[in-house]
Amino acid sequence: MARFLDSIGYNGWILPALLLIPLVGAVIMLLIPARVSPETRAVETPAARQVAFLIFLVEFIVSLGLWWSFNPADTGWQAAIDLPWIPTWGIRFTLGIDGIALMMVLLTTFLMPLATLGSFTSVRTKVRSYYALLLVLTTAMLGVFMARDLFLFYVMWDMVLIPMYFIIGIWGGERRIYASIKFFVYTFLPSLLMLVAIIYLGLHVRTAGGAPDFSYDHILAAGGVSARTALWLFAAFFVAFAVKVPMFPLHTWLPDAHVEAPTAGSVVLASIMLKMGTFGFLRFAVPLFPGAAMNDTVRMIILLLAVIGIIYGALVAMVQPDFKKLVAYSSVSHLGFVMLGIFALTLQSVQGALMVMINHGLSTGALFLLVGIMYERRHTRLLDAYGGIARVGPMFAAILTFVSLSSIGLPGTNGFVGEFLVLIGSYRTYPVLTIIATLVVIIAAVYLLWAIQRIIYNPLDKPENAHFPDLNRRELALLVPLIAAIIWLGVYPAPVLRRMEGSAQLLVNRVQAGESVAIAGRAVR
Amino acid sequence: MLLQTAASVAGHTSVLSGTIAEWMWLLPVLPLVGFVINGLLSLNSAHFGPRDPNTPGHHPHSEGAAEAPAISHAEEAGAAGDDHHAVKRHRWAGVTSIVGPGVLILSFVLAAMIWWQMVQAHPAAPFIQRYFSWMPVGDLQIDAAFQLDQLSMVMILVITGVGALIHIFSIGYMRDDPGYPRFFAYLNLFVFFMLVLVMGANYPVVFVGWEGVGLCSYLLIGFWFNDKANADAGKKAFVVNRIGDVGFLIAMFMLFANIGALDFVTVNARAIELGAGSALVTTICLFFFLGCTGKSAQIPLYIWLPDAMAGPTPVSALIHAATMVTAGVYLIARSAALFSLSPIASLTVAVVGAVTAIFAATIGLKQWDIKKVLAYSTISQLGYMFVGVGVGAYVSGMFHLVTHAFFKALLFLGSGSVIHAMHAAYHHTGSHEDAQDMRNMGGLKRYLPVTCALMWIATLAISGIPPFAGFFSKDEVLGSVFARAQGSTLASASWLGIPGNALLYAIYAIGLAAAFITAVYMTRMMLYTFHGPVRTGVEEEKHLHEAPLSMTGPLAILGILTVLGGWLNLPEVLTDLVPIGPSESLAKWLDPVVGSATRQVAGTATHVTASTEEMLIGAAVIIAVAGIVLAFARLKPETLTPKREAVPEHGFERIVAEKYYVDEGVEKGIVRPVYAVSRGFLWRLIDNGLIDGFFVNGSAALARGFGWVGSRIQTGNVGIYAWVFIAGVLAMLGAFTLR
Amino acid sequence: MLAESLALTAALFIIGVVGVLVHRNAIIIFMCVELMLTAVNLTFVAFSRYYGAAGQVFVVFVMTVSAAEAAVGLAIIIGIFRHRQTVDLKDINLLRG
Amino acid sequence: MDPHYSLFYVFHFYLFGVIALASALTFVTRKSPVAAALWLVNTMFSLAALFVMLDAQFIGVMQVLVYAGAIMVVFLFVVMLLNLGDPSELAEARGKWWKLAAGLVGLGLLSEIMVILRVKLPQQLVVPRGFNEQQLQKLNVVGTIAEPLFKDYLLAFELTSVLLLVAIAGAVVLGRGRAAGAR
Repeated sequence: MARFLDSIGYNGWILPALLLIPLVGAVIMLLIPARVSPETRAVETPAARQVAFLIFLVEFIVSLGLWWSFNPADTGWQAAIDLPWIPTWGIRFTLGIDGIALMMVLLTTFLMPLATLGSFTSVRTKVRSYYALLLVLTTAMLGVFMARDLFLFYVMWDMVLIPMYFIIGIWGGERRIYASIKFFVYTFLPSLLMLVAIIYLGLHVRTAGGAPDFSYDHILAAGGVSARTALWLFAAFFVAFAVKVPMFPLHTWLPDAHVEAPTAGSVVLASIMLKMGTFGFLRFAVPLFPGAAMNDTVRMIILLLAVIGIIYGALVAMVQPDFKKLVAYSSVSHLGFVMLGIFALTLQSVQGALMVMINHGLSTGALFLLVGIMYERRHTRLLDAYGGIARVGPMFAAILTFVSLSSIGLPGTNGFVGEFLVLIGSYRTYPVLTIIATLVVIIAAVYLLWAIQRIIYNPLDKPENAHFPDLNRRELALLVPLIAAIIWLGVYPAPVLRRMEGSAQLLVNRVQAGESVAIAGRAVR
Repeated sequence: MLLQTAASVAGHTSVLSGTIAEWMWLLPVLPLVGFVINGLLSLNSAHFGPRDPNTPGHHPHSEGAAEAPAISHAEEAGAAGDDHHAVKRHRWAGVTSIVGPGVLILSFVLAAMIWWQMVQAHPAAPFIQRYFSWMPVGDLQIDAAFQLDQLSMVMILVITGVGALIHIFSIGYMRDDPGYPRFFAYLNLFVFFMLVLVMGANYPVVFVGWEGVGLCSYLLIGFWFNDKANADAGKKAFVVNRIGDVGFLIAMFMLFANIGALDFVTVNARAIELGAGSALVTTICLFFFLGCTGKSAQIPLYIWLPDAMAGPTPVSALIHAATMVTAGVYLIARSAALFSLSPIASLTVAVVGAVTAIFAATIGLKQWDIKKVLAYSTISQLGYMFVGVGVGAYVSGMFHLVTHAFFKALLFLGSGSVIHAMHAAYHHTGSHEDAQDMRNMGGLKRYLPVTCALMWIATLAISGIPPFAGFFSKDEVLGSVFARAQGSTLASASWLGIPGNALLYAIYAIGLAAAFITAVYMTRMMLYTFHGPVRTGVEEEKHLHEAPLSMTGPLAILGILTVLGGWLNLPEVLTDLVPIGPSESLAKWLDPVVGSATRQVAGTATHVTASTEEMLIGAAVIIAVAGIVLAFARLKPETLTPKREAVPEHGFERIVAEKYYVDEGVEKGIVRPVYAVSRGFLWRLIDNGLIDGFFVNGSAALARGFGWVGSRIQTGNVGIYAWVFIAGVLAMLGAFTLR
Repeated sequence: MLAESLALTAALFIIGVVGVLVHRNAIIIFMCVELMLTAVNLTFVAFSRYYGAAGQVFVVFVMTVSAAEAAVGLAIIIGIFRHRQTVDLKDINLLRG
Repeated sequence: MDPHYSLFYVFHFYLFGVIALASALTFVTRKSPVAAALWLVNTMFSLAALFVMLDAQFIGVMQVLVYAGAIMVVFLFVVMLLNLGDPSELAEARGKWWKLAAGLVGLGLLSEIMVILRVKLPQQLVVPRGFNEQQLQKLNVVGTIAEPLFKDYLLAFELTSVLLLVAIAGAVVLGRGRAAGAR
């Protein structure tokens, strides 16, 4: 396989291709002819969704090659490209992936077709623009994971907001306007702070020609900002990423955005966009300012927030009457694990954090798809409106149960691997916090089991549930890949772990080294 | 790294390599295959129950509602969403009846063959097979590996053997249930996870099984989910188990942080590095024990087991009596190397076991639901096992585990056939009486002679009447407690300031007392169920009948095992008197695994002298007989009234009957407050009120205010704009000029 | 002649500005704008003597743009007049939010 | 800076400058659009003359054609079209104080710019050494502009043409007024 990929120079063109395909796809979407149906006067574009699905499928298949072409032994950038973009400001169009980005990219390309398939029947208006936006969104998210130039990263980072803003605002639920504006402002303001920090770094590190230099590697190599400045810059990055993660107490945009967004929107939001935040920490905030990030006070504060988020999210999720909101709050809890893993900074915890990122993408994505399926059938997300569904929809019940179990980290599913690694790694550096965080295992069981009990168990006492249709072929086709992935990552995660290990190890070493340097510097001053 | 070396050593030099033992992976895989097949069959909604939830509830009960716990709210169960008219065999029932039990029988046969191999080979080291690397992260190397040694072999035989019998029993018992394939799917899945649990070569793999069996118990307790109570019971079981699992997890974290490995070979080899009697090893052991209390229903986490009786009776027999609940005992025996290093932890285990034993026994005295009686007796017997492993007599604990698996499975299946009969009777007459309440039974021995006889055997066994299995194992446990009271590391240790030897004597006394109470309430159960007048009702009485062979067959086999189980580990003192068989065979068998740990704990505590031992045995027997006699003397089945006109107890009796109000306490003291705080404080106040209301929307309102002020300035008159514009230019140029 | 040209430019430009400020007649204001543009052209031309012909090129562009602007602007004025029967800026405050 | 200008040249330069200023002043002070337009044309003409004197003959021609010719004519057309020619029709211009303020602002701006011209310019404006003012004349008049226009600024040029096109279209659409609005 690898030989074949080399023969076609795969690594040379794959990343730009991945960014380009969706954009081209978006144009294609808009070119699809529409006809106004005589009776309903509604604009109909029958082929649109199939075309979109096809484009996403192509994207996925093309991206799949990365799995083999990626060389785990090489901790540097892979499939890298470097083109001038705005030379006078030293901004370059540089792409590249490491083990971490690889998994994020694959996760994205894997989930997008499913998200598309999931909104086949739920999205009926402005179909073409909907999928076009999804495609643009994909490009932006992939760009975030691939960017090696801070400015390019920033552009992609904010480019993500725009399509999502429209997706929530146009195809969302009742309070979509409120939710979309809240989402946009909430996440956009901090990213402006990040822009300031990025510009500072760019001007701080100049090219030979004296132009500012936004190249990640150069900035990383240069370092040399004073401890105080580093603290401020880190703060700027931190806020931007922490909102996206979202960390307690910056999480309140999430429930609204999730609940109002259409199914695909929620899936993308939870499965991929939240990871952009944690990815930002792994790629930028922590390695660029190890001194600041690992400063005992800062670190302790962040870890405390993470642990609070873990417990808090779970407890609040427990009392949600709305299933989608419940899942949203559970995301807060899960992402807390990621933050704990990143800042505990042992190889196991970081690897675990990465696994949790992937797992949360799969499990929560599947959960949101299931919520969407429920909503399409009954037009409510309130748990109390259901009950006894298992009797009429056994397949739905089985899959919902399975996905929930993976979400609460039952061993044998992917959820366990991530949480276990995070906790076992964090215990080495922060035993007490880890023990507290471990308690969420109980609460998670409470909230999800209680939820699924109210949905699929209990008496089938509501007439409207009696004719709850079981999953159809499309929905099965949509969920089975996710389930396969969940089992695979739960039983045999070794290949994934091996691909990420190099980068994780590099990160840990780099930060520990940088930290010691910073400390030494402090001592000197 | 360590694991691989250890594995290669143990694996390649093992006498078992190259033998049929290489096929041990097939043991769990067979049930897994069964699960997949039955699971797929069960995904056929046409046979999942009625599509119309408004089925009028006047149908007679199906199995489903009838076995709901606290059947007092039969009306709800009967009201809506109930499998009434769906009482028809599942389309694929035939296939399931073959696949479900078939895989179990196959893997039992395989297990037996492997066992025979081991008997021949006498492997000194565990036989480890690494299949693939599960979680390789830096110095954390966790492999998907199975380990086969004498300890796991015993468990495997019990699980597959008893499991196979119970599967066969279920064919008859669940025959008419619309969820037939689903039932067998869950059952097979359970056996799979249970085998993973006992075969895992490192703690994480064991944990997979550990939580897996919890999941299956959750699914099976909630098997008849139409009744909310059942679903609740399942959830309760899972959550309480999870509390224990937290302990298990933390213990693993500590082990890894301090030893750097989680596989048994390495841990056992390097446990000593933790320091004998050190606080660290004690903490680790206590966290492990927390896990055990959850899984094995010990104080304080026993509360889920009685509710778990909501599941079908075969489930209660297999999961909640024979196998899953004994996982805790297995784990401690497996971690003997650790526990033997910490007298304090060991004593804690013993104390908790003893207290649980007597506590549950007293509750058992006043229960009317036949399955609840058995549930509490299970908890109490598990207490005995923990006393055994707690005092470092790991063999005795395992021994009681095995015999208990026999007679308790027998008791449960027996009660199952009773309920089956009762139920069929009520079914015919369409009565809504409680088919599990002993006050509605009585005099059943006329109609269920076989069941009655077999259950009497089991009762004698559990009460500790020789020569039945229970007698030997229970006596072994108590004897070893007594023996450890002198010269063992435990005796010299002090537990919360109490000297160890005093504590051990106390535990022994408690054990005897519990044995007495056990004899009483078991006899009570038998009397009320099978003797005295029939309280079932005149009409129903006509329809009482003995269960079919598919159910009585397994009962009979279990009965034989119950009689002969004691031969597994005859005490020397007996074999010296009458040479009826090899002595201490189980002890010899398990010696490679737990021998060193046992000696480590026992220290200089030698086996008590023959005379003392005979005295102990005598005492135990007298106690048991006294209990039975007392029960016969005091309890008058004739005076009993059926449930409907029964008067509630009062005073202390009521407290006991209400299980000391523990559940209510937990509900009011923990569950409700947590919910209240989460909803009222965290969600409404902090999340919606403070963060969202004040900060987020507050800032938005602020911005809107400024915007309003600004909008007043915008007159829309271009002239004005021009002026402002020019003024700006003027100012800027001015600044530029003055610079 | 550079300094003189610049001075003249400044003067003309300021006159244009003052005109914009003083007048309310949209058309006259437009003319003022044209005046300002032309004044700037003078600067371009003056400089182009010292720095090459590029300046003159820009004059060409400025003219084009101003022509376009005049066309559109006047069209707008006509539109407004159609609606409001006036070109008095005082009465035209569509910009008001 | 430029010593060797003939008096003749300087005289005419100033002459046209003064004319431009004067007519510009009269232009702003007119109330009637027609009058204003005509005075503006006057200014344009004199500016054209200045262009020519500054060796930008082509621009001078353009100035006459485009501004004085085309644009101002369009203005007059509009004025006639809406027949706003009569000042009485239009509301009275701004009040006295208003004008005064405008004048002051104008003076302020002017003074500032002058200061800049006097003080800042000499320092910041570096005239290339040994620059020969006549070198522009070596090239032919049109070539001087054509060369950069169609070489360096080709794209910009094309874009302006597009811009013009759009402007025309826009003007037409807007000009068609209500008829267009209805559709």
